[in-house]
Amino acid sequence: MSSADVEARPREGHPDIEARLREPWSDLETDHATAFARQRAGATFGIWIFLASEVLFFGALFLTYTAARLANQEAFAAAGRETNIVYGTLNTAILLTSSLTMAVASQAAEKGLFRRLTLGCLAATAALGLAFLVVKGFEYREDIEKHLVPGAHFALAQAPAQIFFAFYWLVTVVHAIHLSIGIGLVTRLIAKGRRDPDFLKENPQVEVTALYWHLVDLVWVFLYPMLYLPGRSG
Amino acid sequence: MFGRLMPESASLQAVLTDRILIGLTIASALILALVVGLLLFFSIRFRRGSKANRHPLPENVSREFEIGWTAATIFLFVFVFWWAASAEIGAYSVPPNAIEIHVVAKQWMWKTQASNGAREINELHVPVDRPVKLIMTSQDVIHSFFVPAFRLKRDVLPDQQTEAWFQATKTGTFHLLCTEYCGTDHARMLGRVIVMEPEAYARWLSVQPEGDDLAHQGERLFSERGCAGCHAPGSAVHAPSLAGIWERPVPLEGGRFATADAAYIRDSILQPGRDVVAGYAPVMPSYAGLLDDGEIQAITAYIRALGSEPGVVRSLGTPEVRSNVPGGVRERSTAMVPGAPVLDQPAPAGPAVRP
Amino acid sequence: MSTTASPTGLADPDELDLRLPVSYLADGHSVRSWLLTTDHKRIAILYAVTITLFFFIGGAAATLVRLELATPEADVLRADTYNKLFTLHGVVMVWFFLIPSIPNTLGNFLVPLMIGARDVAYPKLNLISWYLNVGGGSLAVAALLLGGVDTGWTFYVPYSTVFSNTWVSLTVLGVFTTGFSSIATGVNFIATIHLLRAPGMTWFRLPLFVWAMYTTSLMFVLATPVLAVTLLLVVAERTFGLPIFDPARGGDPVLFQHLFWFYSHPAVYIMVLPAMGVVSELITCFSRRKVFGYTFMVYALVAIAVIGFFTWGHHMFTSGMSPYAALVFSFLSFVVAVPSAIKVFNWTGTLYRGQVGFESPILYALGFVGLFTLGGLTGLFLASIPIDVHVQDTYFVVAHFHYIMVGASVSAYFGGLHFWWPKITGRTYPETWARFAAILMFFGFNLTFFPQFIAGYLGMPRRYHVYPPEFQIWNVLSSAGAAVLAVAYLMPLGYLTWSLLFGERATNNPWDATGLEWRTSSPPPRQNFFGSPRVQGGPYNYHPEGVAPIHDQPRLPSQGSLT
Amino acid sequence: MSTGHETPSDLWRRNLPVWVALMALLALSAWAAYWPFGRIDTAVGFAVAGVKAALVALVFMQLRHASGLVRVVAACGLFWAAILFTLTLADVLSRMVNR
Repeated sequence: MSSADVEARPREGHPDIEARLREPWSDLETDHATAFARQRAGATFGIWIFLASEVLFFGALFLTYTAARLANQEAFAAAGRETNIVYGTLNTAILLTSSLTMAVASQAAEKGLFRRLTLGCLAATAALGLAFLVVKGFEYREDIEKHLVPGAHFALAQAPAQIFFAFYWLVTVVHAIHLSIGIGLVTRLIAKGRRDPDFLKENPQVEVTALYWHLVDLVWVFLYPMLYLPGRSG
Repeated sequence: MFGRLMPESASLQAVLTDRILIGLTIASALILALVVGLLLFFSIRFRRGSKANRHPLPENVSREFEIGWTAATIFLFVFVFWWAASAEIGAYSVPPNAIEIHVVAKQWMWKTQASNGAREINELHVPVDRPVKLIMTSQDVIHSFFVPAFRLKRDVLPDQQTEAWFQATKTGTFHLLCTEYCGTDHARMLGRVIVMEPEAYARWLSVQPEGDDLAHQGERLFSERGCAGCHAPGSAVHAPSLAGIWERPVPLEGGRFATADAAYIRDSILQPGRDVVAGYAPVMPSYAGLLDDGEIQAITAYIRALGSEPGVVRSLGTPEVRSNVPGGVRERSTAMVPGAPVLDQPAPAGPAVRP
Repeated sequence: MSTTASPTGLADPDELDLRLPVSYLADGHSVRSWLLTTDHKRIAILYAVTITLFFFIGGAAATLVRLELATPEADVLRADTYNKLFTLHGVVMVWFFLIPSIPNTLGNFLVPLMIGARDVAYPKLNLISWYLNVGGGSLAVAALLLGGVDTGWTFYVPYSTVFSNTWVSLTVLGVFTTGFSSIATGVNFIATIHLLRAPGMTWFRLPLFVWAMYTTSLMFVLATPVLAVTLLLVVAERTFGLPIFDPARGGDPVLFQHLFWFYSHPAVYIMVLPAMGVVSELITCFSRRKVFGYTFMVYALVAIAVIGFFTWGHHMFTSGMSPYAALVFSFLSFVVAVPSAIKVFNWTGTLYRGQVGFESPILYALGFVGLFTLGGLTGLFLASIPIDVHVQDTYFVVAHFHYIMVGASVSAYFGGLHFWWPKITGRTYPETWARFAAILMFFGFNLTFFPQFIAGYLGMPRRYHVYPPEFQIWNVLSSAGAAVLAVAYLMPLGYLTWSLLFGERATNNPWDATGLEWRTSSPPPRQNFFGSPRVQGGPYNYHPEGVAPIHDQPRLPSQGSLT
Repeated sequence: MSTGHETPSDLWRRNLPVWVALMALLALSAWAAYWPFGRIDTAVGFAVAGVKAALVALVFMQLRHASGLVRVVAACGLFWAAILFTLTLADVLSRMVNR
C-alpha cells in the first residue's frame, strides 16, 4: 500500500507480528506489539457486535415460536412429542462437546504455545460439527417418512401442529446453515495452520471463529427445549 | 372555507377526535411559528457582519435552557397523551344497547348483515343516534373498515374477529373505504353507509328478505361438503378460486377457454377431470351421487353470487380493469360515482345477493 | 470562500504540508482499483453512485404515481401497474436510497477522517457491504424488470405470502441481502469509533456527526436482523408453503406486523439520525458558533436511538392490537418526541449571537429544521390514538413520513453533499445554482406534501389510484409540487456533474471549518492525513469560550493538529 | 489473560468441568421433560437451557475475563431481545386473554 511507503517510520517490533498486522491497525502510532494487541481486541469486539446482532436474529425467530406456542399449547405439545428426542439429545451433546474442543483450541492458540493441541482440537470441532449434520440428516429422513412436513399429507390432525413443524424445519435449516459456515471457517483455520506453523499463534481469527461457533451452539441449547421437550410427559 | 378543510362530522367519536385535532393543530402551529420565527429572526438579525449586539455568552445559561425546554416538552406531551388516551379509553367500551352488524370483507367488496339477517353488499343501513357494533372478519386478506365521517377505522382480519362501534349523529350517506392495501382493486373497494331516521330504518328493515336464500344455502353447502377445503383462499390444496368467475372466460388446459356458466359449473362438479383449469392438477374427486340437483343449483347460485367481478386472483391471470371510475357495476356504491345523486332514502334495490 | 496563495489553503504555516497531495482519487485509475478498493473514501464514492441510480429509479416511479393521481380517474395507469409502481418507489427509496444514503456515503467518507483514523476498522468488510447492497439492489431491480411486485413496501401478510401473484420472493430476498450490508456497516462504524479515535479524541470531543453515525450503527446492528428474520419467514411461507403467519392455518398476521415494525420504526431513525448529525455540523459552521448544548445534543441522539425501539406499535393502532398495548405504545411514542424537540431548540439556539452566512449548505440545513419540526409535530398527531385511528393509512401518514424521510433526511443529505463536496471531489460547485436548488427544493417539497395532510384528514386513503372527486384539488396541488420537486432534484445532478469537469479547484478548508477532515488536502490522500492527527480540544472551536463570535473572527486552533 | 506458563492440562482442567456440568444439565433437562407436571417441565427445560447458555458464555466464550466493553455489547443483545419480547408479548397475551 502506498501509505506504508509514505509512513515508513522506524518502529521496534517483531517481523512475525508485523506480518500479521492489517490495515488500518498497521498505521497506528504505536509499536507493533501494542498495535497487534489492539487489532486483536478489535477483532473480538467486532465479532461480539455481530453476535449481538445474531441474538436479535434468533430472538425474532424464538419470539415467533413463543407467540405461536402460547396460542396453541396443546397442538405444540402434541407436535413436540413427534420429534425424535434421541437424535435431539445426542446432537445437543455433540454440539456442547464441540464447544469444549473449540474453547480449548481458542485458548491454546491465544497462549501461542500449543500448536498441535490447537490443530487437534480444531479438527475435533470440525468433526463434531459434521457429526451433528449427519445425525440431523438421519433425523430429517425420519421426519419426512413420518410425514412431518407441513402440507397436504401432514401426519397430525391439529392445524397448529403444522406451525410447530414449519418452525422446526425453518429454524433447524437456518441453524444448519450457520453451523456449516462455522465448519467452513474452522476447516480454513486448520488448512492455514497446517501450512504455516505460526499462523494460529495468537491469531485473532481463531478467537473470532470460536466465538461464532459458541453462539451457534448457544442457539441450539435453546432450540433443544423448544423442539424436543414439549409434551413429553403427556 | 373551514368546512372544506375538515371532513363531515357525523358520529360521537368524530366530535372527540376533531377536538383533539384542533387542540393539537393550534399547539403545533404555535410551536412551529415559534421555531420558524426564531430561526428566521436569529439568522437575519445575526447574519454575518450585522451590527446586532452580541453580548458575551454566560457559561451556564445553556444548561438551564436545556432543562427548561426539556421539562416543558415533557409536560406538554404527557398532557396530550393523557387527553388523547382518555378519549380513546371511552371509545373502547361498547354501550350495551348497541345493535350488532356483521361485516365480511373480501377482495374487493364489503358484505354486511343486520341482526335480522338482512344482507347488503357495499352498503350499510343504520339508524341515527343508536350505537352500532360492528363484528368484522375477512375472507381473504387484511382489509380496513374506514368511515371518515365517523372517524372510525378498524382492520378486518381473516379468520379472526375484530370489533368496532359508532353512534351516528346525522342522517345521510357517507363514504365507506378500505384503507388496508388488499390487492389490485383496493381503490375500488368502496361502499357507503346510509344513516336513517329510526322509523325509516325500521321500514327499510321490514322489507328486507331475511337471509338464507338459495345462494346462502349454497354457501353453507360449499363449506359443509368440503368444497371450501380446496377452493377457499389459503387452502393447502392448489385449486382455483371460484370468486368472481361467474360468466367469465376460464382458461383451460391446452389453451382453450370455457365460460363459467351454470352448465360448466355443473360439469365441473360432476365430471371434474373433463375441463381442468389451466395450471391446476386434476385432483378434484367427482361429486356425482353426492350432491343432488338442488344442492348443485344452490352451489351454482352461490358462485354466481360471488359475482363476475374478478375475485381472489391467484392464477387466473391479471384481471382486466374495465372501468375507469369507481362504481358503475351492480355491487358498487353509487355514492362513489362522480356526479351521482346522493340518496337519503333507502335504496330501492334489495340485497344484491339474490339468485 | 476565501482563497489564499498557499496550495493547501491553510492560514497556519505550522500546518502547511508542502508535499504534493496524492489524492485518493489519483491512487489508481483502473476499474479494478475501484471495484476491489478497501479505501473507505472510494467505497463512499461507489455507494454514492449506486444510491444516485436508485434515487432516480425510485423518483421515476413516484413521478408516474403523482401523474396518475392528478385526476380521480385511472387514465394513465392500470390498477396493477399503479400498485407495482408505488411498491417499487417504497422499496427502492427506503432500502436502496434512504437507509444507505448518509451513512454509507458521507458516513463512510467522513467518520475515519473526523476521528483522525486511516480507515474503518474492517476495510474488507466495508467493501463486502457495498457488494451486498448492490447485489440486493440488483435482485430488487430484476424483480421490477420481470414484472414487478404489488404488495407495498410493507409486505403485509397474508397478501404477500398467499395472495399476491407477483415477484415477492425475489424482492424480499433483495431486501434481505441488503440488510446484511447494513449490519456490516453498523459493526464497522461501531468498532471504528470505539477503537480508532486519534490520540486526544475523547467521546465528548467527537463531532456530532460521528455521534449520529454511532447511534445509527447501533440501530443498524440491533434492528436489521429482525427484518431479516421477518422477510425469511415471508419467503418460507410463500415459497415452501410453511404455515407461519397464514391465519387460515392458525397463524397470526398481526405478529408479522410487530416484527416488521420492530425494524421499520427504528429504520425511520436510521434515516433521520444521520441527517441530524449533518445538520448539526452545517448550522454550527455557517453560524460560526459552537453548537448550543453539545452534551444535550449527544444525550438526545442516544435517547432517540434507544427509545426509538420502544415505539413501533403506533403503526398498529387500528390493526386489532390489544387496547392496553396500544396505550403503552402511544405513551412511549410521545416520550421519543422529547429528545427530538430538544435538538430542534438547540439548533435554533446555535444561531443565536452567531455570524450567520447563507451559503447553500445552511439553506438546506435551515430547510431541514423547518420540515423536521413540522414532520415531528404531525408525529404527535399520529401518537394520539383517536387521531391515528382516523388518519392511519391515509395521506396524512404519507405526508408525515415524507416530511421526515424526504423533507428532512434528503434535505440534509443534499446539504451535507454540498458542504463536503469540495473535500470529496476537490472541486467547487456553482454557488448560485446551489442556492436556487435549495430554495426550490424547499418550496417544491411543501407544495407536494402539505396538501396531503389535508387530503388525509379529509379521508383520502393511501395506495388508491382512483379516488373520490372531492379530493382532486389537493392531489392536483401535490402533483404540481412534485413536478417542481423533480426539477429541484435534477438540478444538483446537473451542476454537480458540471463541477466535476469544470469546477474550480477547491482549497483544503473552503468553509473555515474546524473538524479534522478539513486538516488534510482536498481531496484527501489515500492514508487520509500527512502525519498523525492529535486532538487538543472539542469540536466547533469557532470562537473563544464565553464570547460571541465577532465579524472576521480570527481562526482559532482547530480541533486537532498533525504531527 | 495470564502469561504462557500454562500447560495443556491447565486448559483442560479449566474447561473440562464445565463440559461435565453441561452434560449433567442436558441429562437433567431430558429427564425433567418426562415429569408429569406440565408447565413446570417447560420451565425447567428453559431454565436449564439458560444455565447452560450462561456457562458457555462465561467460560467458553470467556465473558468472565472479557473487557467491560465486550460485556456491554453482550448485554445489549439480550436487552434489545428483551424489548422485542416484552412489548410484542404484551400485545399477544392481552389479546389472548380478551378472546
